[in-house]
Amino acid sequence: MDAIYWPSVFFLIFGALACGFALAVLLSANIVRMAFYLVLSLAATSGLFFLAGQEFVGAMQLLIYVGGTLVLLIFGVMLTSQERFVNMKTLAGDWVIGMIAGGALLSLLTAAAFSVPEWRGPERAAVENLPIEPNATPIGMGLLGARVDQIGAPADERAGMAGYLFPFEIVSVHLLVVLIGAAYLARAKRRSNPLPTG
Amino acid sequence: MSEPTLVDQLKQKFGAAITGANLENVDPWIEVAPEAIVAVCAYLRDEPSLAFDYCNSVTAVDYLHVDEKKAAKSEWQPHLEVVYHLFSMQHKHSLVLKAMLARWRDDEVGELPEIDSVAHVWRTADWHERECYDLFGIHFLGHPNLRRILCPEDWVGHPLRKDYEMPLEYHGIRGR
Amino acid sequence: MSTVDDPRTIEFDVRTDEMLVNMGPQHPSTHGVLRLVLRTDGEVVSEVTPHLGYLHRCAEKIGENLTPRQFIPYTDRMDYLAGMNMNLGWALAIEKLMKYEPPEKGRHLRVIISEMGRIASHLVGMGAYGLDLGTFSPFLYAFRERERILDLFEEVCGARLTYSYITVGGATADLPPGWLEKCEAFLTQLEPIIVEYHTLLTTNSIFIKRTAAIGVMSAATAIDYGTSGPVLRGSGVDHDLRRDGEEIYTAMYDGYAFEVIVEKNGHYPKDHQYPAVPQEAILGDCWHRFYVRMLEVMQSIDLVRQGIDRYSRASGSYGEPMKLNQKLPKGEAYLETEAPRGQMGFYIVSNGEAIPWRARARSSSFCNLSVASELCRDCLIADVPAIVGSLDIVMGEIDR
Amino acid sequence: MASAINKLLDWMLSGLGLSVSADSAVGYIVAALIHITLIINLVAVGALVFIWLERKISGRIQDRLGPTRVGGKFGWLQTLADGLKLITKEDLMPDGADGFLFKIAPYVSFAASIAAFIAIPFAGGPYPWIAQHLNTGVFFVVAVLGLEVFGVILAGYSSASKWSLFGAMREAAQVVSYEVPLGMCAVVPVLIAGSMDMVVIGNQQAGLFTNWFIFHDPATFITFWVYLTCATASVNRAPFDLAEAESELVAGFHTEYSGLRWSFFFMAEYGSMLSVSILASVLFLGAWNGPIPVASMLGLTAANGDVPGYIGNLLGLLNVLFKGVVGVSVMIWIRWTLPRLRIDQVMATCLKYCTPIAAVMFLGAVVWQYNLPGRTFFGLLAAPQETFAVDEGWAALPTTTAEPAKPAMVERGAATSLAPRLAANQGRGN
Amino acid sequence: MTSSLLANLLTEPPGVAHYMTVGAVMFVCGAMCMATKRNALGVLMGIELVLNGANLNFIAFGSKYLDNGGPQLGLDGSLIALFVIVLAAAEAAVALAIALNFYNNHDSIDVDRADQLQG
Repeated sequence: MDAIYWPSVFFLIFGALACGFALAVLLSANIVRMAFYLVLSLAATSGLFFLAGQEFVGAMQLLIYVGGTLVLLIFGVMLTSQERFVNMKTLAGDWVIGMIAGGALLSLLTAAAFSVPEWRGPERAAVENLPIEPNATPIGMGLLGARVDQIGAPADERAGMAGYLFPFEIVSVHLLVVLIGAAYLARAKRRSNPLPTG
Repeated sequence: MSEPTLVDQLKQKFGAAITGANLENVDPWIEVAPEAIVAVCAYLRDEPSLAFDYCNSVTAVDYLHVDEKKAAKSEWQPHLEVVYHLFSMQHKHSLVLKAMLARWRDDEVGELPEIDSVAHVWRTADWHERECYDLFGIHFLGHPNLRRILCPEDWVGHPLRKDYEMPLEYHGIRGR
Repeated sequence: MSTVDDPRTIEFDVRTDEMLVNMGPQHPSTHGVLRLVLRTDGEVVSEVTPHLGYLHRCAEKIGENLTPRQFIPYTDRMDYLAGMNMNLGWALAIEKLMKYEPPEKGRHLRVIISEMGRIASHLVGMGAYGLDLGTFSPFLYAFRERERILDLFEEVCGARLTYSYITVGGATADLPPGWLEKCEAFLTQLEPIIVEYHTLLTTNSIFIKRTAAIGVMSAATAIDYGTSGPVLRGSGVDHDLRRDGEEIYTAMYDGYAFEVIVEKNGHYPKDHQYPAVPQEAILGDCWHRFYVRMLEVMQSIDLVRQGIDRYSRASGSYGEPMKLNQKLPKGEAYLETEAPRGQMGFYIVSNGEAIPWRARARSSSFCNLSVASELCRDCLIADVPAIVGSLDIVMGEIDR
Repeated sequence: MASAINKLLDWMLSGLGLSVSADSAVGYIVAALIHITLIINLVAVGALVFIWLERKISGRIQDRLGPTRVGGKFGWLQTLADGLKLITKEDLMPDGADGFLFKIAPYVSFAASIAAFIAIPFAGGPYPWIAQHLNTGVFFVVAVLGLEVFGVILAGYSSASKWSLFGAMREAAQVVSYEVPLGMCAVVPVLIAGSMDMVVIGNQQAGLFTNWFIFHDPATFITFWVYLTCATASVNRAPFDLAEAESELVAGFHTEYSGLRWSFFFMAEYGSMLSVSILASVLFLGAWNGPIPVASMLGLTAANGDVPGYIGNLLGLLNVLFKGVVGVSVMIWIRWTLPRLRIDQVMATCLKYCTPIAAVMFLGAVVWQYNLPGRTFFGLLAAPQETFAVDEGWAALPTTTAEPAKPAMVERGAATSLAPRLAANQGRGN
Repeated sequence: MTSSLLANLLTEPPGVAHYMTVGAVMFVCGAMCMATKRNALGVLMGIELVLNGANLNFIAFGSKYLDNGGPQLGLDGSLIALFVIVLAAAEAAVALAIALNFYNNHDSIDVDRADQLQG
């Protein structure tokens, strides 16, 4: 067995962390612990993004997803964490159904993943000496409409020189509208006498 | 404005309610019947020529000689006096009002004497009257929330009364 | 667009439930042992109820067992930051009862000492207020200056906090030789430092943001709640006992040129020399109360200077103290003096013996604090220390 | 760095007959370990020095001496004494507390503030002293700075006390909302340097201090001061330290902590203060280049040999650390002079002042850079060309509107209109 | 089969399949979390996990270090992942607003309480 291929060791570490904490989110009952495990799981996923060579997306995941969305989620947890909602046990029946469905889905997906021979992984020689060049700028230019990563590609293979300028604009306006709407929606309009909650 | 004219003005307005006055003292005072105290105070505050809008202090004095020898010689009967010190911001003159109360209501020991509260005439009287209630045991009728202000809530007795005995112990702390 | 047609729904931000929160008595920001119970709804304070009595020693009961001169040390411990002014108040009340007229030199000595006490007390008030708003350095600068005053007082009467120096009839001792020059030197070096305090706090934009238009008290409320001193003058009421007080107290100050520090139609006396009032500040807010105290320090410096040269020109005794067990005339007397925190009143009833029948102390901070619950309604939690700090209360005086 | 270590290991183990291949992974692991120990020491010793510095500076500001007797001349061992005290003090935990989260919160906060140092360069030039030469350096540091808020929230929630929850919520709201202007201000130097790589940004500020980005144009000058305000706020210092405002909430979220756990929060605070001020120096104040380029004048550049290059880098390191310490002492100085802001005023300054100003300055920098690409020092001097040429090698970007596979109407306009200007820019060396 | 899988994984570089398995595990955990949790915010966390599982696949297909001749997304993979992250933030904001509204009106965050539409 020749020398260990280190990047795959790191892949195992980050993968194990991501899956382990995802499972922990599933299994733990305390909502605050679930939130904390989710943070660790998404941070491990950002590590996987770095490993796959996407530095920009990894940093973006850390900044927006973990730093923004999950802080929002934790604020939601804090605002609604009355004593009776923190530890809510799920019924045993739901667990069994969930386990069966989940197991079936998981085995199906992994079987599919390993069915295609190309997906099993490149030869070590081909990958080992690939240069690690920065890819933040191609993403930036891609968002602005110039697909700089396809300059060398032959004419017919070039899938549309146009980048992602149009979707980029749509998403930014969409995000603005959604956030304003959510802020307005969150202004509670509480009935002076709450509905009979039984 | 000089005291005598003020006394006459009040007597002419309230008649019997003004029970007396002492003008020789360093601070001349006017005695008022306890029932009419609120009416007199409101009048004193609202009358433009008097305009006593500032109430310096509401306090009480306990007249009781504890040992019999002095009690025999004293020229006054045991009683409680509620003393109001008033001041006018516009005319810059001051006045002392007194109301005489029996030490205990219809002389049963333990029943607190009552007088109307002037807390709604001057807001500062609210706390002053609470202090009088706390230290002298005078019940102010109509007071927004009459409870002890300086002593602990569950303190027994009213310390500034002449016949007050320090409790033997309070929550395990030796008193005497 | 709240649902107007459906009145049953109440529109507000995030639903937070009421919380009873305790601030004090061991809270670092309240001055001494004051316990404030805040009913808060999220950040907004809906109601503040102060709880007093943690420092209650019932000094008034003790007053009924001691002769006037023996009671002097108890008056020191009421407003322990301005001991001299408390002694002066009690001494004057007894002298009013005895119709005693202190000699002219004693009068000037009392003006010098009481105004120096006012400077020391305002310095503490300014430093502690900076502490409430989160800045630590002004507190230490203020105490550095106060230390110099305490050294001067130590030379005069041997004590630094509980002086018992001014007593019935005059003072326990005359000013030591060379003291006036030291006092003059202290005043000259204090003036530029006060200008420095102005830049540090009064005109500091964050300080203005934290104090301007917060805890606004109208003149009517100020009078109705019986507030006095800088708190009253901060709301624009032109009332100072050193000018409008009783004859025996204003006699001390006659011949002294001074103006009452209060904002009349937008201007403070001689305010051209000091930083201007920022436009956010409304008359009667925390900023004005603080500004009045700072200007009063300058006023006191001027008064002490006048007192020094009148004292040096006056001749005769400094006022021998009254004999220890001198019989008090029958009758009663009530006198209020302008203490740094407000009008400190003493009411003495005597029936001819050496020991007074009743000795009542009317405390200024007691009435000033009663306004706190009115001012703190619907303010933010961070404003409560700012408002209570601006009232500059001392618990020793409130609880007596 | 890793290959050098492999050569070293190979030379050392050759005696024992073992050989280490040039690019074996052992070198990478050892290199990584060295980097991490250096960073942790930097933060730990930094915290040590800054606690002492804070006591001394606050002393000087308040007209007193600060520690003078502990351990020798200037009381410099004072922090060691504090550390020992904290270590020996008992680590209390309130009974209502959520044990696991309570224990882990300080370490989350400390890890976040250390992770920011991975992408920060301490010396530039061809062989930069940087733990992990990330292409998205600035972006990574800003992202990691945002993670510290988790430690605070967990500490506040798990201490089971009303006041610490207040403090934690306030601080979380403040740090999250100050991340927006902080990110915007950090983007302006990136825009001018043309790359997020902090080594490239640092190298572009070589030469006289006039090349520093703070003087690049009026927009960056104002952005620097907005950055400083937001950095002070996002690190919870000075006028913005609501969380541990003594006057209202006794000590904010770390009221219930004591002993070693409390010291971790303290070290995290000083660590992130240092990282924020070093980030400021790298982005605006010419990272490892002194006001006058002494290193290149003395020929201490990597061009002429390894040893001069090493000494040049050492000087660069001193520069960066000096600027970091200056940044931290400015924060300490501000803390001991200004009173504290209220929570709604802190939020107002963020949303009504910092963010709009940062956005306008960003626009100003874009317009300035577009019209005067190669200039520096408010456009008065020409920037040294060799530092500014960021060559991305797209000369071959198709300028003609060669028929792409299926051009939609809109995309064609966007693509073609941009391409010629890009090519033109390439010509002028921007 | 798994032991050989791990054995050659240590020496062979990870491929798209390995990323897909990690993505699948997160996806399944998320789906089950959405199914079983009674706390509305627990469901929200399940959604986040599902989105991250999908993101992993996009990145795996877009990365050239896992390319073994199979279908490749190239830059599109990471760009789509970016859009997913941004839109997940928007989605979380709206979901939280709804959850808060539900909490305020029904004074409970329990998902089983939301049975008004059952009629």
